[in-house]
This record gives sequence, structure tokens and C-alpha cells, in this order.
Amino acid sequence: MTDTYQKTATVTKAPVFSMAQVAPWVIAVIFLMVLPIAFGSNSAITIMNQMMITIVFALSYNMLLGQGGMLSFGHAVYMGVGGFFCMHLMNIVEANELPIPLPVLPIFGGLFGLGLATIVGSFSTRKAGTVFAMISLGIGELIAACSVIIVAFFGGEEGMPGDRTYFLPFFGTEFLRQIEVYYLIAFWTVLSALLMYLFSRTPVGRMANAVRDNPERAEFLGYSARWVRFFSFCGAGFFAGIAGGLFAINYEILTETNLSTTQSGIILLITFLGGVGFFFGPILGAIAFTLLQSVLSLQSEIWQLYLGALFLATVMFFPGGLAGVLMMHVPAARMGRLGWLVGPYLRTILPALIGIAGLAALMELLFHVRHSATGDTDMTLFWVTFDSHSILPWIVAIVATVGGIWLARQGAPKLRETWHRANTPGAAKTTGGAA
Amino acid sequence: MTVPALQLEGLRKSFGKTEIIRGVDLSIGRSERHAIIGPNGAGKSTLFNLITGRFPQTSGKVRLHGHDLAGMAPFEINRRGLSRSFQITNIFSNMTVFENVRCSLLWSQGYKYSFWNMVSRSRELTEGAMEILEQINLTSRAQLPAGVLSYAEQRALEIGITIAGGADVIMLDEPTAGMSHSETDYIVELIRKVTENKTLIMVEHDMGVVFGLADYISVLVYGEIIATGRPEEVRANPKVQEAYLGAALEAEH
Amino acid sequence: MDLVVINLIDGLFYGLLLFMLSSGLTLIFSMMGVLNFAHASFYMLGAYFAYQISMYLGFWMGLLIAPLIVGIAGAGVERYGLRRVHQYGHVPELIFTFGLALLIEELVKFFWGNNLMAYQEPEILKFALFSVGANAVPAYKVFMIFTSIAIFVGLLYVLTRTRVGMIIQAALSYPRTVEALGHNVPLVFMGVFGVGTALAGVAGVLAGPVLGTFPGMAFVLGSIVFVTIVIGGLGSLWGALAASLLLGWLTTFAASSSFQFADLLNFFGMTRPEDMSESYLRDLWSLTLPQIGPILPYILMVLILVFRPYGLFGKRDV
Amino acid sequence: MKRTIKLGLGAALALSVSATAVLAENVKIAFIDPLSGPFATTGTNGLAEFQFAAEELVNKKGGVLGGTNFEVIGLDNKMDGKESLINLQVAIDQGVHYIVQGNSSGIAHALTEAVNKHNRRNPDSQVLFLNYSAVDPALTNEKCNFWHFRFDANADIKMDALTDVIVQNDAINKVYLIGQDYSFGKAVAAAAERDLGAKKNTVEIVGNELHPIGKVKDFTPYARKIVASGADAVITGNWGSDMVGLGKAIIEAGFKGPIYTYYAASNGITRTFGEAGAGTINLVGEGSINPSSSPEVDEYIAAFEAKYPDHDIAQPRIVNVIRMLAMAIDEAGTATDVAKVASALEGMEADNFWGGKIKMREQDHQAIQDVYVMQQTAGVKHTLDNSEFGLETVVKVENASADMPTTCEMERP
Repeated sequence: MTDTYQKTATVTKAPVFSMAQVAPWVIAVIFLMVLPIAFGSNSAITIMNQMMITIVFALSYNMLLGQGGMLSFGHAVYMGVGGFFCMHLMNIVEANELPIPLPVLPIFGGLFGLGLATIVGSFSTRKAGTVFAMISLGIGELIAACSVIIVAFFGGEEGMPGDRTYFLPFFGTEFLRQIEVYYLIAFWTVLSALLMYLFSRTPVGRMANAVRDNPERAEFLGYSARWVRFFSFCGAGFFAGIAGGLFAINYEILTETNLSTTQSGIILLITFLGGVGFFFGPILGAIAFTLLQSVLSLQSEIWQLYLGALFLATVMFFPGGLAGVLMMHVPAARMGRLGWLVGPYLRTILPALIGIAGLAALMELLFHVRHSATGDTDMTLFWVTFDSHSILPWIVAIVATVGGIWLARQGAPKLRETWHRANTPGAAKTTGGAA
Repeated sequence: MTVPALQLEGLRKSFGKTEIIRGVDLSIGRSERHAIIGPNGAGKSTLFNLITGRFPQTSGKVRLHGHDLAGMAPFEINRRGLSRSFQITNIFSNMTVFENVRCSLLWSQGYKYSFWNMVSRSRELTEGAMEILEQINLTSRAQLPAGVLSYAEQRALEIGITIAGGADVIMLDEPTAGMSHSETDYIVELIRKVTENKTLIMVEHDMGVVFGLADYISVLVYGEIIATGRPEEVRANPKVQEAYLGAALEAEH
Repeated sequence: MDLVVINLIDGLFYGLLLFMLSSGLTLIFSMMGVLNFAHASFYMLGAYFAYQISMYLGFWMGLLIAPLIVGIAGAGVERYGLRRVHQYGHVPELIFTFGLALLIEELVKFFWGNNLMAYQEPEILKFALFSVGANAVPAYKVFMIFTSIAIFVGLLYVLTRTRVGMIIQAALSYPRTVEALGHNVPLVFMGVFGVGTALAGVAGVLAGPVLGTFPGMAFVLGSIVFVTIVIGGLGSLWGALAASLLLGWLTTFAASSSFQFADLLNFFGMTRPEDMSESYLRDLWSLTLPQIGPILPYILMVLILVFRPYGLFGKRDV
Repeated sequence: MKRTIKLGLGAALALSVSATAVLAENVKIAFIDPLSGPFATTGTNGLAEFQFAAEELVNKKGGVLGGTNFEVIGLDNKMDGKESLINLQVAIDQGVHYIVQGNSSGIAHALTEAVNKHNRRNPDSQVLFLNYSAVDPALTNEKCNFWHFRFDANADIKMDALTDVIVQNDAINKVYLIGQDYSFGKAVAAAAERDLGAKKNTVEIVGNELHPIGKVKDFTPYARKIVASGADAVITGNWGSDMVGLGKAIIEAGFKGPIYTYYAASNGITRTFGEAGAGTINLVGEGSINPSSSPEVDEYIAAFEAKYPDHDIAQPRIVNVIRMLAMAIDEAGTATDVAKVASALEGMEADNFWGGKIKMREQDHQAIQDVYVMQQTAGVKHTLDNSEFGLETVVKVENASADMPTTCEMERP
């Protein structure tokens, strides 16, 4: 699934797809099939649905940012407009009893996303860089503003509701239950991801990378950088529209928040967090972000602060995102040396995690003391309940923070050295023997 | 009489008030290896950029196989069979060497803006790219990111990208700039090999390379061509010797 | 007529406020190529710091100290954050400032909470200086107008009359050449970033009491500042000034006009439908210009980018 | 690699769900409102009011059904429709039968739709939606359903009361309407126009303006128009920073008349207006706090302020939600069969904690109660925002709009 695997396969000979390419998809499909058996509660399924929709959306965003080098601040618009059209279609189907089954609905969302992208792309893709970014911001703001002004189409702030159960039953399924919706979304997620992956392997997809790296050179290879960008842009609009259709099916309502610039910002965050350099990066980002959003926000009121800090740390220290961090280990893994890193990792990352947890505990304590009700000094943190106004928890948190970070710094040189050795062909595990 | 591969008529270019190219007339025949030499600041690179559509000319005409190129974007000129390299290495450094070459094959193999073909499924593409890599001796480097290659290898890759599209007019901008002796020999050999039966136009400073490769030489001084001819004719031309050496001396002081 | 005069004054006020933000941003942007998304966050920090200081030392000390703190914070961000991200390229830099804006907002909420801060103008300026018709013009607004003009004059003096200014000006047009000339470009960058954010801080201190001091204040103003410098053209202080005033007056006059789109539809020979609930154009019939006033700058920006990508006064591409 | 991550996700999901599921025997009420983001103050304030009311007025008095306690679970919807629907699903999975929500009519519409669909599709895990603050009239008119109850006076009722006050004031001959450009802002303007026209057609509406919501940086131009129009009073439905920006700009521009609002109090607004707002900012709402109806109410407010010094009793109706729900559960004899509880709640008449009576109208599930017009004043007994200012009742409208017609055609199960 990664670039590296792909290339080995291509060069050797392979006009057909190799095992290494097909395997991750098969595993993903099987995995998605059995996942609801393990986590069958409706809320778990709802969160997984949300996750899959985000995956499609983030992958489509990465067609722009990661593969095409276009930074967009208004991508939510394409998902939103696709979704709104699906909502209208849903209501038309309900009113006229049209014989259309629900599972084909996302394709219409995609087509409308594509239509909008064609119009906007015709003038916004002439240049990349800041011009593109600012046009996307402007268009995003415009359409977001329209969503509350043009009530006839967007339904104002109440949004546009619908009911998915009036479609033609699909092999007896009326999509009354969440689990049925889950499999519908899972099907579309895998299909869209596969299509987007294949798109990145087509001539236009490959040239998108070339134009991203060096638009001028690409022009001297016979390709107009503008049209290459335009096709990527349309593709991204199409799949964003599909995500919008899935959203319409899952939530049966679209509101103006779907179009807001905040949504556009969030998808940028998700994609970057996951890693723009690899196809599967946005998938990781979508999973991680949805989990943070749904799980962390149940545990902490200041989760957005953590999210902001995590995002900033990612940009500063791991510009490749989660996927980049994972793929950093591939060379060492190829040489069978991942085991070397386990010890130093434990000695560095474990204390670092404790330090971070300590820091978070300090923030939570501070927050609790400042904002909780008078007399309500009990707080629960990391499954322990204690009195936030007593001195002990503060000491524990400070010790954990300082100690954890100190220990991590102690372990860091060793980790760096081992890392270097694990990635140098022919190096020995330790230097001890040689001396 | 056959139509020349490339023909320049009264080509002029001004930046603001300064005229850089002051009326260049030049005709380059098919399968000719033609070098453009001249002192620093003579306008050689500007001339290149005018021909390839990177800059619009102020006046005059550029004809490729008899077709006027006026107002065409670089990609359109390229599709008409003209390909160029750059003075500063200009490759896709985040992509692998193999990908670099394969991308340069796409248009000429008729894929255009296709999003229904898988590049990896085309035997022609893969084999074509491997063939080019073979020619430029980079087969063993195929899977490395282009950015990590050595300088000479990157120049070789650049030439590979330039010729891969099958253009019959190849323009190379200082292909040996900044190279050691052995590297230069390697590149010259490479150029000779890959431009077999093609029209080659190159800008070059290294006189050894110029006189070793070129069938014809044009001398550009202050935006004008003062002489064109066979290497030995140009070498013997007193006007060239005077003007060229004079300008060169001036440029150095 | 009275309304036109008063709108001219209000537009000038708003335009100059925008200019205090856009001047710093355009300096930073043209020099370092960084679209600083967190610029308006420094504006917010200015307001909050000044509020906190004014609780103890009064408004005037806040006006003096808060921008300094903001400037130092900005320089610190450049030194320890941006410089590190710089090596990865422009997009990560931009994303960095985007994340920074997010984090600053969360930090502000963490320390000051979500509520509006009761940040007030100084008592001495709390009176109506003069009236146009029934409309009063508060002394504080006049004070703000003169302060921002003074800042602009000062900035112009520094840029055109001092050595540091010359270097900065040169760096605006030819960043690489200046680097090659052996100036300590990283230091200049840090300084410009600090000064730019301090200017935003001043804007925050001054605008906080008028436009409200709350965690969303950066978000509300953030993107409009970009729009300003893009319309004005990069690297051009005059462009930033012109665009700021243009947007100031544009939004002011749009908000106070009473133009209705129904008139436009009538002009095109359409008649108002009897049953509005069935018409797809029903929203257009009730639309007025003030309703869309605040999005006019975005429309203007998109048009400018499509037809003149280097802005009104700019020389190079955005 | 991919698989381990997804397994980790599963574990985390399971964890999160189990960590929040406590004390299964309580009657759980899910509070779905913003607890983070720009609107968190309103949300956290409301949650505190709910938890305090449940503790003081139900649990400390022996609970419902002879000993079962109320438990209010806060779920953060981040002011987002999609997140609210996820929260609804999480709540239902935890065995919650009652959800309360109030911030944003848009979200209320999404929730009432979703609850209606859920109850139709899952008859064995039905839920009630107790709306404590979303005032869009449509929720109890064309969009009404059996599972939705509104405890706040809706925008039309409040406007009815407000215009009663305005037409009695002879000093007000010209009124300016301004509001945010969305359904609620439009509903306020339409109601004002309709009511004023019907009640006293000599009152002239000199301006009717909408501005984009949350996008206006400087309200001065709008204020200029208001002053120039010669208006005697302004009516606005603005809230949050749009309210403060507008209010300050109007006062600064030299406007001297009353500004009638729906939401210009608490959350820092009262404090920010301060002296300038005293005597100018008027608010229409239910539940009079200054003066209060009884010493018991005074005690309750004082106890709340003592426990939550940063919060205010900003939404008095929350007390009625808790009290009436407890009464309905006791009357129905069950907390799980919500259809029975809903039937008990329909048409219920009870003592309003804040004085007078409150009736849950049967046709449309809209609470009918006394509505007050209050004014920002210094030196009242119960102040807001820890400032010296609070709201003091100016006029009381008894059983406001008890006979207001409704277009609701309720389908009962």
C-alpha cells in the first residue's frame, strides 16, 4: 500500500497486482467486516461510521495537499454541497417514491461535489501556492456565508433533514438499524479508498506528484501544470462529495456547520496529523482524531488544548505525521533490527509518556482549582479520585513531570545512537565488542 | 529544400529598457548538433528561454519544423517535439529515479490526462523507462529518491528526462557545468549516445565539449550572433576571436 | 448626508485598525514568505494582556507594556518554533502558524475562561467628542485614529530613514540578496516578526475595549487580515494601507446602506412571486446589502486573485 | 500495523463507554450541550444548574419512585449537530431515557428529528427530549412531535409579552429591529412586526435589519443607522459577542432609549455592559429573580451562587424541567416507559418554582408560564457575573400567550 512496496512491484515486471499490494486491502475488508462483532453497541458503531466518513474526506483532502501540493482552506464546501444535494435527493425520493435504492446515493453526492469542483477549479487551479490557498479560503467563506442566507437550499441553521428509510429496500434492507448503515458506509469507504489509491497510480495521479515537486519541469514534459492540478482538484471534489453523501445517510441531516471554515481547518489538521507523505497517512489521522474527539472529550474539558499542543508538536518534530513516524521504521524492519530499538524506546518513551501525563495532570489540576464549584474539591484523574485542593496530587504531578522528562532526556542519546546503528547497514548492535 | 528543425527570425527580447536579445536569426537543420557559445551575459540562457516558451519574446519569430511557436505555453511547445534541460538541475527530487523517467514518458506514449489507466500495468511504460535508465547508466539507482543522487548522476537523470519523451529537438543548457573531468567525459559520451539522429542545441562553456560534440557552432555576443559555422570555421574566424576574447576579457575584469 | 460623514469617520477607524494588523503581517509575509495565520491571535493576546495589566496599573500602562510582551512572545515563536519548521518548507510553516492560532485560543480560554472580559476604555476618554447629527463620535475612537496614524508615520520613518529600515526594505524586495550581503538575516527575521506581532498587539490593546475582548476575537478578524494584504499586494505597505482603508469603507458603507436585491431583480424585469414559500429565489427577494456586507471582502479578493494575482499595489505574484 | 491500530481503537472505545457508565439504577438525564469551544460557558453554566437542581430538589428530597436518584450526565456536543447525534447515540447506549438540550435551535431541530426517528425505529429504547432553551417557534408548531417538550417560552410568546410592554409605553413611537441573519433572528423580527402591527399600528418600525451571524467585527455602522433613524427603542434577538458588540456600539453612538433583548445577560455580558447598560438593556424571559417570589427561592439562589461562584442562575426554567420530570415519573410510576411519562407530562399543571403556575400545553408541548421584562440595574439582591449589576423585573405578563394558536398536529403512539 505504500509507495515503496508499490515501486518494487512495478519495476520487477508486474503488469498484474502483486500480493503485497492486495493484502492490505483484503485485511482491511475482513477487518471492517468483523469489527462490529467485537464492538456492537450503537454508539461504537456511530463513532466508527464517523471515523470512516472522515477517512474518505481526509483521503480526498490528501489528493490535494499530499499528492497535488495544493493547500486548501475550503475543502469542507465540497463535502457539504455533495451532502446537501443528497439530502434534497432523499426528500425527493421520499416525496415521489422514486425506485432508487439507498446505497447508490453517495454517487450523486460525488457527482455534485465534482460539479462544484469543476466550476471552482476552472479558475482556482491556474496557480498553486498562496493564490490557490487564498482563493479556496475566499470561496469557502462565500459558500459558508450562503448557507445561512440561501435558506431554500441549505435550510438555514436548522439544516436540511431527511429520512433514509424511504428508499427502495435494498435486498430487503431498509437501513433502519445502525449496523446496516455501518456496512453500507464500510463498502463505500473501501471502494472510495481503493479508487483514490488507484487514481494515484494513473498518469494524472503520477503527474500530480510531479507538478507538486516541480511544476516547471512538468510543463517541459508536455503536461500543463494547471490541467494536472485541475484533474486532481476535481477528483478531490468528487470523493469529498461521496463523503458528504455518506454523512447524509448516517446522520440524516446536514447543517451549516458542515460547510464552515472550521470543518475545512479540521480536515487539514487531521490529514497533517496522519501524514501527507503516504497514502495511508490520512486514514491514521482520521482514526486518531475521531478517537481523540469522542474519547478525550468525554474525559477532559480541555481536550482541545491537548489537541492544539499535539498538532503543533507534530508540525515541529514529526512533519511526516503518524505515517511518517511509522515509515521511519521500515528500513530497520527490513534489516530485522526493530528489536534493537525496543529497549531504548522503553527507556525513553515510557518516561516521556509519564512526563506528558504529569504535565496533563498539572493542567487538569489547575483547571479544576480555577473552574470547579466551591466546595467541590474531588476530582478524578487517571481512574484515581482525590482532593484537588490538597498538596499531595500537585507533588505527584510535578514529580511525574520533572522526573519523566529528566529520565527521557537521559535515555535520548542512547536511543539516538541505537537508532543510527539500526539504520546503518552492517553496523553491530552494540559498540562494546569492538572496543 | 527541407524545412529546418528550428528557425529564429529577428528574435528580440527586452527587460524593461534593456535589450538582451537584439535580433537573432538562426537556422538549425535536422539531426544537426548545434552549440551556442558566448561570454557570460551574452544572453544564451535568455535565448533558450525564449525558444522554449518560458519567456514571451518582444518581437521576432521562433519556428519549430516550420510552425510558429508564438504565444505557446511550454507544454504545448514540448508536445510539438522540443525538449529541454536546465542549467540548474531541475528534477523531481522527492520521486524515485524510475518515477522521474516514467513521468517523462507519459505524454509521448499517449496517456495524456488519463485517470483510467494504471501506469504500473503498462509494459511499454515500464520497459521504456528501464531502457532510458539503461542508456543513462542509472539502472542500479532506479528505486532511490532522485534527490539523493550525486551531482553527475542528477545531471544524467536530467538528460534522461529530457530525451525520454522522444522529442526530436533536444536543448541542453550547460549540461557539464560544475563537473569534474571524468564526469564531463561521461556526460559527453552520454549526450553523443542519446542524441543519435536527433537535433541537438546546446549552450556550453567548456570548449572541449563544444568542439568535441558540435557539428555547427554559433557565437552569441551582446544578444547578437556574430558568427555561425563549422567548428574549424568559427575557430578561424578573426572576428570571433577578437569579439569573443575581448568580451570574455571584459567580463572577467 | 450626516450619515455619509459619520460613515467616513467610522470606516477610517475600522480601516486603520485593519492597517495596524496588516502592516505587521505584510512585513512578515513578504520577508519570510510566511502566511502567519496566528497574526490575529497576537492581536487577541494584546487585548488580554492589556486587560490583565489594566486591572492593576490602569489602561495606559497596559497600552505600553502589553505590546512589548506580545512582541517578545512573537520573537520567541519565530526563534524557537518557526525557525525549526522553516527547514521543512512553506506549507508546514503555514500549518505551524495555523496550529499556533489554535493553541493560543485554547490557552486564552484556559487562563481567562470563555467569558467576555470587561475590558474598558480609560475614563478620561469616555465621552462623546462631537456629534454629527444625532450620532456621537466617542473621544476614544478619535484617539485610536490618531494613534494608528502616528504608528504608520513612525513605521514609515524607520523604514525609509534608518539603516535597519533600509535593510528591511531591501529584504522585502530581494530577500536572497540581502542574505548574500552578509546581514544577520535570522536576527532581522526575528526582529521583524517581533515588531509585526507587537503592532498586532497594539491593535489588540486599542480595539479590545471597542470590539470586545473574548476568545473568538482572533478568529473573527483573522482571515480578513489576509484578505487585506492579498488585495493590497504583497510587500507593499502602501498597498496594505490602501486595501485596509478600502475594506474599512467598503464594509462600513455596505452595512449602512439600505440597498435591496429585490430592486435589482425588479430592474431585470422579474416580478415578486405571490407565494414566496414556493419560489427558489425567495431568499434573494429578501436579501439586503448589509446582510452580505462582511463577505464582500472575500468576493473582492477572489476577483482580484483571478484577474490580477499580484494585488492592487504588489509587484510579484502572491 | 493497520490492524493493531484498529484493535487499539476498539479497546479505547470500550474503555470510554465503560468509564462513563456508573450507577445503573439512577434515572439518567443526558445533558447535550457545548462544554468546550466558544459557547462552553453557556453549556457549563446550564449543566451546573441542572446538577444543582437535581441534587437539591429531587435527590435531597428522597428521589423519585420512592428512592431513585436523578443523575445528570454532561455530554459535550461542541455546538455541532453531528456531534450532538453521536452524543444522543452514546446516551441511549448507556440506558438514558431523557435528554436535555437548549443551546441553538438548529441542534434542537436535529435532535428532535433524530429522537423521533429513533423512537419509531426502536420502540424498546425510547427517549424523551426535554428542550429547556431552544426557542424557535417551529419546534412546537409545524415540527412538533410527541417526544419533545419545551420548558422555555418560545420566541413568539416572549415577543408577545415584550410588545405588550412596548405598546403601553407612550414614549415609544419608533422601533428599530435588528438581528442575526438566521432562523431565530428572522423569527424575532417577524414576530415583532406582526405583534406591533396588530397591537398598536401607530408604532412605526423604522428599521428591520439582519446582519451575518458571528461575522461582524464592528457594529458601529449599524448603530449609526439606528441613531439616524430616530428610533425610540431597539429590539434584538442577538446573543453572545454579537449582542455585546451591537449593544456597546448602539450606546456609544449616543442612543438613549431602551434596548429590548432576549439574551443580554450573564456569561460576562452583564459585566461588560456595566454602567452603560444600566437602565438601557432590557431582557424578556421567564423566572423573576429580583425580586424573588419567596424566601425559599432566595435561599436556593444563594446556595447555588455559593457552590458555583463563577456561574449564575441564568436559565431559571431548568428548575422546572427537573421538578416537572420528577412529578411526571412519579405519576407514571415508571422511569423507563417514556411514553407513559410523556403522557403524564402532557397537560401537567404545577407550581412554578419562580412564582405562579406553569402548564405544559397538551396540543404542542409548550410550557405556559409568566413572562417578565427585566432591566439591568445596579444594587439588586442577586447580581450576575460577580458584578454589581443584575436583572430586576419591570413588568410581569401572567400566563403569557396561554391562548396562542399552534399549527402542531401531534401524532401520538
